[in-house]
Amino acid sequence: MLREEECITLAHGSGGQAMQQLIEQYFVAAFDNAELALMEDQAQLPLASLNGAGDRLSFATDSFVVDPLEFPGGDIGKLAVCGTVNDVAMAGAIPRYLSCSFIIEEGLPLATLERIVASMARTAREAGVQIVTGDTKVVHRGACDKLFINTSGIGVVPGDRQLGARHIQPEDRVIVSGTVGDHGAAILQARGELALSGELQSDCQPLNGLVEAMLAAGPVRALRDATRGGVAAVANEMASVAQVSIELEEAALPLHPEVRGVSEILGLDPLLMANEGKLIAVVPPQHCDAILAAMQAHPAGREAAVIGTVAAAPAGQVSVVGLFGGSRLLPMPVGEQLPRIC
Amino acid sequence: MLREEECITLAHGSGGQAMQQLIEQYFVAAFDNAELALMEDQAQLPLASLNGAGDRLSFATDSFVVDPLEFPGGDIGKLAVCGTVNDVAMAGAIPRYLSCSFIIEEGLPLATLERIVASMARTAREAGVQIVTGDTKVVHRGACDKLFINTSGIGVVPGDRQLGARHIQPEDRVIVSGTVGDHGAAILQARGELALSGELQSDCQPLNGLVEAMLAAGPVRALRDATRGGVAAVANEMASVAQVSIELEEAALPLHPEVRGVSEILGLDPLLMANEGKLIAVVPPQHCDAILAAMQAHPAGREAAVIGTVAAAPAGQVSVVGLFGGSRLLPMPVGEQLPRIC
Amino acid sequence: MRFVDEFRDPQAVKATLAQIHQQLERVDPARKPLQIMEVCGGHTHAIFKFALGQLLPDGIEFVHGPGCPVCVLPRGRIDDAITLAQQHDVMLCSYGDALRVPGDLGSLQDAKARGADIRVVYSPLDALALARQHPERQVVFFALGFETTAPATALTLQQAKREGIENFSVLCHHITIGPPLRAILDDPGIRIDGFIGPGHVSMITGERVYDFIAEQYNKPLVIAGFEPLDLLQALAMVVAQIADGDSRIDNQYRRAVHSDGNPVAQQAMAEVFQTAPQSDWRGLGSIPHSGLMLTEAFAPWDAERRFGLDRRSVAEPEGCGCAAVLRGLMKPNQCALFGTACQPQTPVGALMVSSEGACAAYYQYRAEN
Amino acid sequence: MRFVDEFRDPQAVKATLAQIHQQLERVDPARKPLQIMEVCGGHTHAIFKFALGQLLPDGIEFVHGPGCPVCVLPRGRIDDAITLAQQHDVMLCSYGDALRVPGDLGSLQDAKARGADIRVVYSPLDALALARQHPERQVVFFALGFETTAPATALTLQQAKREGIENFSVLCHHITIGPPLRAILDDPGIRIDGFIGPGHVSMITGERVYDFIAEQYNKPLVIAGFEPLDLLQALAMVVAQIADGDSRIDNQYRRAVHSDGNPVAQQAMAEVFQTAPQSDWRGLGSIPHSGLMLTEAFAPWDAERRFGLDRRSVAEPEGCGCAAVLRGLMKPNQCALFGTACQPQTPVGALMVSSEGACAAYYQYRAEN
Amino acid sequence: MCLGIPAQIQSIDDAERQTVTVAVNGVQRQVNAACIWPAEPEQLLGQWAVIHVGFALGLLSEAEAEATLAALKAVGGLEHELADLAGPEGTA
Amino acid sequence: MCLGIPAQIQSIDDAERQTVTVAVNGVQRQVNAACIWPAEPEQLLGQWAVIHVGFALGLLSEAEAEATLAALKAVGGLEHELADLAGPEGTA
Ligand code: SF4
Ligand code: SF4
Ligand SMILES: [Mg+2]
Ligand SMILES: [Mg+2]
Ligand SMILES: [Mg+2]
Ligand SMILES: [Mg+2]
Ligand SMILES: [Mg+2]
Ligand SMILES: [Mg+2]
Ligand SMILES: [Mg+2]
Ligand SMILES: [Mg+2]
Ligand SMILES: [Mg+2]
Ligand SMILES: [Mg+2]
Repeated sequence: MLREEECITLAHGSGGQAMQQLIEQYFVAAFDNAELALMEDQAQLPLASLNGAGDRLSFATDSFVVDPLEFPGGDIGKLAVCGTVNDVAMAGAIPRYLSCSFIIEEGLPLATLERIVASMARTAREAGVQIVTGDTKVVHRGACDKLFINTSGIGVVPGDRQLGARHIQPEDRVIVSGTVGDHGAAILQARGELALSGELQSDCQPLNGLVEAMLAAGPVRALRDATRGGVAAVANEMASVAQVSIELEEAALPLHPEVRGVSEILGLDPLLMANEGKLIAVVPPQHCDAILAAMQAHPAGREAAVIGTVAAAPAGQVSVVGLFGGSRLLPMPVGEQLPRIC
Repeated sequence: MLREEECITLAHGSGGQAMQQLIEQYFVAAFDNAELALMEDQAQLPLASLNGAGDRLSFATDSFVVDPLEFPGGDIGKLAVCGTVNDVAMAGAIPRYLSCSFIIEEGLPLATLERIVASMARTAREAGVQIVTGDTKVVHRGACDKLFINTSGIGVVPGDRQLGARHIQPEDRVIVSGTVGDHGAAILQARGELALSGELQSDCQPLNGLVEAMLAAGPVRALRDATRGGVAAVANEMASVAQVSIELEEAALPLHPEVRGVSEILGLDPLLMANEGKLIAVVPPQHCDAILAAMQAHPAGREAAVIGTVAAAPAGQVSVVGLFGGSRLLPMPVGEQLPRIC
Repeated sequence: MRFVDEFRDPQAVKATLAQIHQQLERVDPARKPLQIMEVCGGHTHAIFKFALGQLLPDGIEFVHGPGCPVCVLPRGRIDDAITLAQQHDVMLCSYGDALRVPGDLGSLQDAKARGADIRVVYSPLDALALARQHPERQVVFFALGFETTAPATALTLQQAKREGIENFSVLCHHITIGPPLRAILDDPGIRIDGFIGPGHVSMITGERVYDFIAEQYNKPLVIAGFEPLDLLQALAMVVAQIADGDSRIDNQYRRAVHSDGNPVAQQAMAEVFQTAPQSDWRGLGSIPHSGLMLTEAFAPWDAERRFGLDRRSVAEPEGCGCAAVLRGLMKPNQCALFGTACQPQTPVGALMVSSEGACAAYYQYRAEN
Repeated sequence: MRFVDEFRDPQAVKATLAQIHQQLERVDPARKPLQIMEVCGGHTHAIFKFALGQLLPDGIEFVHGPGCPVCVLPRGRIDDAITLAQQHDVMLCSYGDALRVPGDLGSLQDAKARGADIRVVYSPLDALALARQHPERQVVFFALGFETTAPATALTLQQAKREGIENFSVLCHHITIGPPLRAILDDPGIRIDGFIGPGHVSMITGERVYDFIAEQYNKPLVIAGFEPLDLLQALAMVVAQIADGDSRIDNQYRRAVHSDGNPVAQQAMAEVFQTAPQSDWRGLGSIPHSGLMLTEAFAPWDAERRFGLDRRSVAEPEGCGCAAVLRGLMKPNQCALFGTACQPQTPVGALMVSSEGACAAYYQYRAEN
Repeated sequence: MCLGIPAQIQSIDDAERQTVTVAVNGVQRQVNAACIWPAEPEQLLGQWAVIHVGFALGLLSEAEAEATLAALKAVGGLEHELADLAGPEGTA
Repeated sequence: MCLGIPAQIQSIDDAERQTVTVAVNGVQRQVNAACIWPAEPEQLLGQWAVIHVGFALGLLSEAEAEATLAALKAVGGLEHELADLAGPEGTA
């Protein structure tokens, strides 16, 4: 019995040599940009280039705690880049810079970390953002679940773009950019606890390219990526902020067959399941067709569909019209969805 | 036996109603600013006001995992605000905006969270920054150690300020802003595992005010807050980046008597112990007195002292001159310091 | 999905609704609106999910029955489970449905947040697997459900016994569907014209367990599947019987339900369970012979005996209208707590917990009410 | 700090250095440079920390002795501790010093990162407290150290026995200072002119354990405290003896060391420990009667017996120069691995682990060499 | 109550423990098939069963399903079809 | 080896377990004082002891410390002082 594969020890988080080497050999090498290479505790970013592109910053943060770390269609690193890029992009902003902060449980194999960092670097390139500053903490075994990643992001919003739920109007249309629930269902499968297996992949992807394509096709009132709480949470937040009613159509919802399978087996509602590469757009009715066409022409929006309409009242309420024309309320989700027997 | 005190459950992290209420009642209420109140997934910050103050952004991130969450002199929330404010300030930047991301273990008492959030709000006010966007994750019991906080920060650097370890020159002076090792020693005591007790307080405090006072008194080459790895890590990073030699003087080091007590009992070196409200400044020799005087006139720098000098060679090396004139190397720390018997 | 999508065809739905209208016209107007109890929470759920209530003629009203095991779970039983988890340091496993049900000591989810080791499983076999994986721990499966779910517990216990897994036991709260129906029919305040019978319970029990309804109480019952067309077709069949003055046990769900039920499952249940003298039901009180307990042969796997558990019996919370709603005496939104003190996020009664609970369904789907 | 700062007075340091010079002048030039072995790692540490080597005349050289328990810890013993933690699922407690020492199976810190339950304690009493707190776990204290540390283990074991704490045991690697000194003195390749004796060991043992050095090997030894003035004064005393042709056991550290040592500690050790026939030393091989094992009365608390541990005996890694450095035959920086393969971050030999190890000290304080 | 899902049996996994793998829309799970175990386990392959909490509780009859659907399609004034279906003498 | 720290005894905590609280520069810890336990525990108050791994292993003698310091201060050519100190007949 000899030493097993190399892994993270507390030394890698102690602020000393081991940490410096980890940062240099893994992070600086993979993320590869001049600011990060300076190894200061912060990055300096010229305002001039931001001024050229818009008049506001968009600033977002998210921590990622997904289990398992790697799953079909992605990993926590890809998720961490996409998640913040998407939150920034939902303002109509052009994402530019990310920070990246790791909390690592001692014992994490270095090979796992290396794969995840490579995946972050690849996704950042794909999304056109730079990871310019970071942080690493290592905690005792049992003090975190393998690896958590926080990313925060800065983008710049062109002056003519004013997006936000508060701009939503009656008669607007609600568009989803593709099948819903893929990430949530893929994670349930990947976790293995429920012993389900299949081919399902997480939809984890950056959406800033899609947003640019949409904004080129027409004006958009509001965008939200439908992450935790799924479409139900986003629609309720929008209805609540804008004080409008949103009516979704069950039959219009794009659904991957396996997501339906997982939902049926466990008694879950795909409208409440998480997505990591899908957005909900609310657009003026006269621009709906053009924007939908632009979405369907983009790789990240091929299965985009109009799934609902905005009405003035009852304010703050979301409902779903069923197959046979009756409608039910879709309230803000309560707690996490648990597998049901009844 | 009735229900114990209210605590965080997984529902608070599920993207649904419970989470919305948590955010509204705790975070939005305490951090109290218009951007956060919009409840979008990102904040929008006008570039105009940043342009007025400088020509670069400073962007920093840190995750905080301290145990215990509350300790003499601070708590994880105060630490999270100070840590990122200080990293931003070390660029000579004026810190403006923070993001704030919580990873919470299910079961954390809501009262604890409330105290910590209030402490963050108070510290942010003291430091003159706004917490404009955030994120909340709740993980299963055992998947994190009570509470982790990430903050990322944006500041603006006035055009005439160019700070960085690469600007350090031979003959420059090294200043520390006060007693070293207070935070590390206070945490060791607070943790209770080593059964030490005393009156020691963490030095946790925002340093941006001190930095402004220093920069008003004279030019500064480089600043670093001496957090993990302590003075030893910062001095080594600086010597390595600037390819100079740094010589510190043991006798000049400001040391709280209890920090010395803890260090002696456990066989630790205060030069390697963490600080959370102390900076190391490297300044040109001719401005040293003025800057030191300005520091000592500021509440955060009353015990500031010149502790070393920069020389051209041997490049990348830090040494400490002992009591009797002999000198020893102070290498980059290796791993975390452990209590010793020999 | 095979066996699902075919039973959602909108054309056929229209035709079947027309059929219901026709049958209803044959019914004596003095009897209307007809009160039809769908026994099973799965049916309640489907009625709301597909907004079937909005499609039905005024002359028919659904009364939501006691057939959701989570909704009839008494508060004391939740407390028993929490006590096991907290005081006896066991790994307590149960179905996701059970986690948010409030007892006097809070819910299992609250107990988990306070540190108890509580796991959600999809199957009792998953709990048994946890016992195999953690031989140093006591693993207790909190078993609940009607005859559909009881065979799974029985087969799992047989496997535990065969393999000699000693750190596994069951906190048994299985119940049977006949006794509460009889209790409801015996209640003089209640008027029910017919029943939609539970499809999956019947798959195990067969049809004969309902004979007393037709024979002693002269009410029709039609066993139904869970898709919209199943329900509507069964409803048409019930109304046709009422119009004809019949009271038979019919089976609309023939693709799954054999008239004799499932003999293997019945055999396993007979070996593992015996009828308990009394069982508590939320809203219905204590009903004799309405629940199952382990036989002597399985006593070593009985968590109550293993841990010397004293069953808690606790009163319903003040103002709680579950008892009246479960008997069909009150609509959920007539409960004083509905939508105020009692909401899905802070349920007072169990009917607000499960999405099959009448109150949760009313709350979630209140657009139509 | 009382009893510390007084012994760092720069004026007195200067005067004592002058004193050493004077004494040294009286020594026969053919014998210079004198080789003085500081036995104790604590002295090695102080010599480097205060850069005393830089202050001394050329005619004196320090040879760093075997008195750092971590430095002489054999690789196999680390493997034994790892085996206990990994294969017997115990909670293994030890001093922080032990965590980074490499064995064949890696270090305890590596094992911890891979999932073993390894805790750093400040005192063996803290390990006993963990055993009280976790009655369901086996808690093993990995005891190491010379006579200074052994009484702490002995008193802790007496307390465990008194309180009947059965889930506590000790993996004992206590060693004694006399035998390795004799082994070094017996080595024909070694020339040492005098010794600085270990202050804290002597506080327990008293002075008489060193008599054989003066009587059989005709070398002077002066027991010294750990502050710069203590060391320099003791050095002056050693050089004075050499100049005078004397060989006595002297005591510079009278404020702490009584000539008879500490009788309570000696009594506790006598009750709990007996001399082991053989013990392994890193760099010095196996030395008879150089270590301690538990007496029969404490056999139930002996982790080796409790877990049926087979001691591992493993060879030193290739190229490792620890043996030669420990005998004073080689300076650390003459080892082929020094500063390349062997660094504080990736120690090959134990002398690179503890900050008292000669190699770590050379590496850390290399400015002066 | 009693979420029961139609799933198709894809493989016989362990004849002793009577486990099979079933699939719902491409999602697979191993379930216990004791309640539907025939003399020749291979007969199960391709058949559909109702799955509940990890157990296959009953087989689904395609013939009965088709009969039910046929009756549904025939409705629209054809009252006798309903009566046919409702008779106590089923083919189940 | 054997990090031993001078600490002052501040209180007698448990006469049966022979524990006392000591302080080093204001930092306190409870230690076992079995090795220095006198007939009258109160005699320990205010005394200084060498602390090692949670045990007080020996008392520090102020008189001896002063003698040593006096000898150190006297050096500077006064060879006899050294010889005085080195004699086998100590006062310890
Ligand atoms: S609203 Fe709540 S308390 Fe009232 S009947 Fe429904 S579940 Fe029971
Ligand atoms: S350099 Fe390493 S291997 Fe060589 S003697 Fe020193 S500790 Fe041993
Ligand atoms: Mg965000
Ligand atoms: Mg997000
Ligand atoms: Mg978002
Ligand atoms: Mg950092
Ligand atoms: Mg873990
Ligand atoms: Mg930072
Ligand atoms: Mg920082
Ligand atoms: Mg910093
Ligand atoms: Mg977020
Ligand atoms: Mg924890």
